[in-house]
Amino acid sequence: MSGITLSTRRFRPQGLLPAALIVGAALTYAVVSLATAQSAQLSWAGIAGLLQRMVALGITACGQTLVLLVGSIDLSVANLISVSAVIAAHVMNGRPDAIALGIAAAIAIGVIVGLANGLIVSKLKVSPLIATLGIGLVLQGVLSAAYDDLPGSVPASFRVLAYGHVLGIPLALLLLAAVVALAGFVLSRTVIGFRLYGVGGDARTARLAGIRTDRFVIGAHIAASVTAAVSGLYLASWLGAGTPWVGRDGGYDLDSVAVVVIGGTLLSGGRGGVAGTIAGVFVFATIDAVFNMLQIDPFLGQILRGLIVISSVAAYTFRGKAHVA
Amino acid sequence: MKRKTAWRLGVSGAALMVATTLTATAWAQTATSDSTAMAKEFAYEKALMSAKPIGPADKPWLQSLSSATVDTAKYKKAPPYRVCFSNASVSNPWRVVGWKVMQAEAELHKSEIASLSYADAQDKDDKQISDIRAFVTGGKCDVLIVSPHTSDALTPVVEEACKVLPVITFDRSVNTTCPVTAVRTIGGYAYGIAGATYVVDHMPKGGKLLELRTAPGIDVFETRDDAAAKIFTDAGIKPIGVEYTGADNAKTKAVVSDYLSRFGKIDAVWVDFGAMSVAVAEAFEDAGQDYPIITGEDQEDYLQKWKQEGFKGIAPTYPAYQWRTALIAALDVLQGKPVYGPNWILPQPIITSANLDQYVNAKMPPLHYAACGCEGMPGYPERWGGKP
Amino acid sequence: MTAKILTHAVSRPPTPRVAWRRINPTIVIFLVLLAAICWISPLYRTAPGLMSLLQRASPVIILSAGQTFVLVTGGFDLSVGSLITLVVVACALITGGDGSLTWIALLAAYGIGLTVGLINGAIVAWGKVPSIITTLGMLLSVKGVAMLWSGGAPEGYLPVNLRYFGRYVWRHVPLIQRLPVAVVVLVGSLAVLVWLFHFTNFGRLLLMIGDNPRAAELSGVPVRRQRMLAFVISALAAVTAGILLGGFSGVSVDVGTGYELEATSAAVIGGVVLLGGEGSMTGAIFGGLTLYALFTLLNLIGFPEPLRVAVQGLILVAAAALTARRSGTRQ
Amino acid sequence: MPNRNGTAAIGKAVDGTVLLSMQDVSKFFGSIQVLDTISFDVRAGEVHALCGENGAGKSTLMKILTGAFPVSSGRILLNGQEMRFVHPVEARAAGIGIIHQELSLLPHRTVAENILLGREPSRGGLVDRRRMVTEARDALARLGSAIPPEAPVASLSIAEQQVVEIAKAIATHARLLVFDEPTAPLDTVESAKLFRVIAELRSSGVGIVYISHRMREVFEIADRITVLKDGCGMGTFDAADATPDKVIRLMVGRPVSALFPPRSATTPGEALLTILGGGNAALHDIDLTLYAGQILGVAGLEGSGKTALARALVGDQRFTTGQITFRDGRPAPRSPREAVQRGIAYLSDDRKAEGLGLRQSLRDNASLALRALAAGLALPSIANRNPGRIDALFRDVEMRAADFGVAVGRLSGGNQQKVVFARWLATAPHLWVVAEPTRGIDVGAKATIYALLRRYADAGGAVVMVSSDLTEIIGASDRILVMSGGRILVELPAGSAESEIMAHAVHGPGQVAELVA
Repeated sequence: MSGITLSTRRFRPQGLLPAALIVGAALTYAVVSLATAQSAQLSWAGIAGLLQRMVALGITACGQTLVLLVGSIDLSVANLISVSAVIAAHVMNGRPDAIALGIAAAIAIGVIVGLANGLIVSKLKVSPLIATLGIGLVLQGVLSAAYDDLPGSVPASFRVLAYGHVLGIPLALLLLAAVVALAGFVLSRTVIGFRLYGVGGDARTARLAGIRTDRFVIGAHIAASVTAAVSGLYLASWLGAGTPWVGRDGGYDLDSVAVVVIGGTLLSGGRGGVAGTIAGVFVFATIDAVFNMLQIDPFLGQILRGLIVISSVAAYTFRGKAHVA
Repeated sequence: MKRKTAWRLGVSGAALMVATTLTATAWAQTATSDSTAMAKEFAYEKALMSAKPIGPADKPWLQSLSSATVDTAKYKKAPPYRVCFSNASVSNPWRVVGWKVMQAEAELHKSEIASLSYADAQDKDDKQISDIRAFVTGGKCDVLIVSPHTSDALTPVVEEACKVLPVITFDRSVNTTCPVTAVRTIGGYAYGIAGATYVVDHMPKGGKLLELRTAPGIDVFETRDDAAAKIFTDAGIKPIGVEYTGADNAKTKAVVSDYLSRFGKIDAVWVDFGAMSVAVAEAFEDAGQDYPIITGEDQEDYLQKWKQEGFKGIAPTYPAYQWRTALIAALDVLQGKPVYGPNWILPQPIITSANLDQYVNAKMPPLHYAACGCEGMPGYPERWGGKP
Repeated sequence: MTAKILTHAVSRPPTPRVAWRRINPTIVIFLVLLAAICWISPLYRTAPGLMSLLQRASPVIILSAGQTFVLVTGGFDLSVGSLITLVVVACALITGGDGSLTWIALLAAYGIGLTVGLINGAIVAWGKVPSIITTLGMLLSVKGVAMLWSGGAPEGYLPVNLRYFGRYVWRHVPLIQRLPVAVVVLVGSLAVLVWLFHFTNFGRLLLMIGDNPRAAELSGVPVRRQRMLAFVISALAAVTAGILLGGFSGVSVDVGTGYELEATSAAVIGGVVLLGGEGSMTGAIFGGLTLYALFTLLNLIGFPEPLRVAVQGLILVAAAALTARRSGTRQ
Repeated sequence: MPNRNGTAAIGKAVDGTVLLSMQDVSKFFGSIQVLDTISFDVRAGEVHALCGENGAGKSTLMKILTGAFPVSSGRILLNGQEMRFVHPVEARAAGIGIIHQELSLLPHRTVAENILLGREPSRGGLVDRRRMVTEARDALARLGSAIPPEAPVASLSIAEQQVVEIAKAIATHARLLVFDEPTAPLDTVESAKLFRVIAELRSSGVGIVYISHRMREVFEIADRITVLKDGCGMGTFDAADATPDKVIRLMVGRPVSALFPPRSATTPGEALLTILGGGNAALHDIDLTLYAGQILGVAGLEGSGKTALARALVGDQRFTTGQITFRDGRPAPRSPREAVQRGIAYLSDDRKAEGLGLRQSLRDNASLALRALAAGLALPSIANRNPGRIDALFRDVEMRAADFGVAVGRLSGGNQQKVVFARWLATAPHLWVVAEPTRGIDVGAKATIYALLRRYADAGGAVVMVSSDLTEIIGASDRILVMSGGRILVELPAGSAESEIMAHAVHGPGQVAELVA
């Protein structure tokens, strides 16, 4: 009986969505650069420039993917990025010998914030939206209070991270690739990844299967905060110093959620992955580049950006039958 | 049992956060700011305030307070020019006015300018870096104008760009001398000095001063406040409060109202950003009190209110005409003309009750900046939203 | 031997303890904060002082009450902050400071609100895009429209009679001496919202939609239409808040920024459960009051400004944790 | 102390030896006693049925057994060793598996990922996918199923998902399996399949606890039966020595025949609805006439189209072809809302997902349809805040809750279903489509609901009752339709035999003989 029914059933081609997004965005980019006679943007330097637009958001979004998959959300990443960048720059303070210490300090803050987020969400049962929003406000407040006293800049040798090349490939892209690969590997190959999907898909089921769901929620939050910290380190490297507004002005909180959802990960968790997320980040980077090439009025660009976010998600939700709130 | 554990965990989590916070803050206190550098810049800007600018008196955007020039013969090219402009953002009215000034300036040079390509970084440092890189790799620019969002952040990419084409910065600058010139005005200290000196001179002895600030940690506001704080301290004035309002009118009014309720009377309000001055005035109106001294900026709503109500005011400016200067400098460079540099220091007019009428213009919209140098430009006043 | 449980009996009979539990703790928190404010500042011990507090809190309260309509259906409305900006900018542009055009500007403002609400609602209800994404997109787009329309800086003041609603105070009112018009608008708006939420079928059904939309649909509830109307109400509340805010503080391009999260925070502090199914107007209103009282208190005691944001964050988390503990559900 | 090596300990058990023994187990919640010195044992290789009304203590007993609740007093011996589980994981590690009434599967994950969730075969933290698929396939094969392990669970039918759920339990190599109402979502053929699986497990030495309300099933597969009532043990019998009537009498104190009210002698009323050649994606060539005053039973297997017919009648999954004419000349409703407005009520087969707002009060849930009717785009109507009418309906449905303002989620299944009935009674529909009206509820509530339906029909209403419970179809219907493959196969008169119904449902007498035997 099962055999017959299954043969007629379609398996949903989840894997095609990221590819379609990337191809679509890449084509748009190519067509626009040719149409506006800016074929230089199709050179390796142009493409590397396009890809570098992805790095900060991409790294953050990888962590956001994990949190969304586990059924949570992290809105504190933007402020955490600022904190990480400022702390790293302050600790390094131009000294190459303090680079390791600076990195360690930023990552440590990431772990602490992630732990706090995770504990509040899993143990105090606070809605993750509120929990991370609240923690984000705490970070923002503490940072602006302390920033005056946190001067510093990163040493030139640390800026290699953002400006260096290996075999013609920007180091930053390798960093992004590494984070993506790590997250993708964990999700698709390891026991941790499999169980993460379980926790996000249905926490009760996961608990009945003997999975300590709280640990996964906390773990995912720590992962998200650490990626945000890494993103902050990258920005400190790229910008030479940290500023308390770098994360918020960058809009990394809501943008990271948007790209993950555009990439096909369910807001409610349990389905999705980093491939889609990276596709979503690529779409965002392409929007910026294409709007520049087309000389779109910045305000009109803002309107279009909003509509693109909505319509790219609507493209695969509107056929659904279930209720969405 | 379980719930207890949960709470204990939560509480210890919160405690951990607080502890981290306190440690971070305490640790931060130990850092010292470099006060000698500040004193030097303060003195420098103070001196510039009384210096006489070179150049046509009726065209302040062509004036300079430093006579040094840069030879630009090596950049000389035949017109028309392709000008590229990487802008930090147009997220506040001053930048909007300025961007329109630059576009109008471009119209004045129609024959020389083939294109003015624009990239808006939306206040994101990393986007601005990418934007500049895209301009450089795109190879469609003869000159690059940059209005950096953050000085440190943009330095490396501007250095990259310098290797390929002439670069002009304005508003904020970058920490490198590679741009052909950096268009700037005297600076934040001068702004702070002007307003604070006026307050010191006109406030009754022992009067109550409230300082309103926009947000901590932003260079331009920090320098304005540093200068003002120094003037106030030297005059023995201790403000009754220093409050951050985020330049939000509603919050400004609320803060001022609360201070009025606590102190009964306030004699002067110093602001580090003129956008909130009118809200300050309104708070006094709503409380039924007389206006105190209210410092401001060259934003029309403040100038109009000042003229209308006749309170004691002063408006140091951060002139928006520097947006024209940047483009003029860019064209000069491509024509091989020497330009003021490496710093083109523009004068920074101060509006007082004596010259207020020169600037105030009821036909201009409230968020217009009077020191735009745009009165004779094509499309004035409609381009800036004014009534003909 | 002790009592056996009855198969059919509901576990808990009503006791005084239950009645006590039903009192919204936000009211208590608000009263404590208010007492602290009064203790510190003599001004707030007088009726005019309290009225001015209420005047300033009006926009947030109206906003959080309006947003609660969306929150209880399980949605979010992040577009309200941008909508406020658009409303203020639109009023300035339409009137250009000319008071005779005020009524047109008001009509246009509510028309804009209606449109934004309908778009939000239609995309969520029929496009099935999660509202957090929809309204995030609208946050960008609506702000973009405001900026594009005004060219980045609105070309005009708000006329005096438009600012009347947010700014004017009637003096010499018996009993309370001073009565801000904004407070009258607040009371009027809340009367409408409370009536809609608690006393109409529409309002009662919103909670059911938030709890189980499918059950509501099969029982004949026009779920999509109701969901859309919730967004419309939130948007219209935002327009009202925008008129008050613009009236209170005048034209600027970032008026309203950040209010979306403030309104959501206020509702959460008032015990409205995110993802729907639970919440009340009392909670939303006192949540807004509590949030504003907190700001005022911190202002009064001269708490370092940057850290106030941090305190707001802690309060938010604490309030949500408290609600979660009380209701036993996730908040 | 829990014994983490329980599996090994149980492994020594041979057929007939006592695997599990619960001795004088009592459980208090606060001062309320819900279990009173119950003794219960399970032998290796037997099916031990646990019967009792909802609230009798079955679930509590099983929760204690599987470690979800601690005992208040008494002992649990597993293979002679005393166990005290504090977490379901420990019970599972000790070889006790449970198949819950509500499926606990991840729809977006594959069958294999679900079966081995939490026990993924791995080396150094890396999942060994090949071994995972093999193990899943083995577990499924033990159940005689060929469901591909790589298929996403969302693509499976409910019955297939049930199989996956069981595979999940047996893949732990459990020696003791608890089935909690496993046939609730299954039709008769699938149930028969499940019984074969259970029989297989029994013969391999697994001890099985089988919880069900359905006497037919219990007597079909159980070796021993224990009856609980109000937290007390009413006795344990060999199935051979007991009769369904005896068991039901112990459970509720009345015989099975009393469940169904007598049919009225009156002739059917006028035709309410005529369908000619109705069809959609799931239905074909439906010809059907409904009469006022009648209960029409619709029987069929899972996927036979019986639920699709119910949904089409209420406009949830519309008819796309055919001529559908109501008494007033109007066509079929195009949405549930239109159906409700036209006096057509629908009681879904999935109470939790489609019936109730569990956090809302009894009154709010019961007024749902009334309010929906009043909720138009016009000026918002004043909510019905006079609880008198709703409370009167609660009395009609014999609701025995102390406080009608309490959240519905805190009620038993039977009481929850009564709330849904009250909701529809309030709208006074003339056609009532009920799907699985008594699924998962206790015998007392069942009787109430059958009586309600009969009273409603006698008052001139028409009922379409879609059900997988043949006892119910036979006992409550005036006419019986049998569906298969989206088509109506045959109409049978009231009181037809189960065997006859099944014969049609499965398309051929050969299979019927096997199934009904």
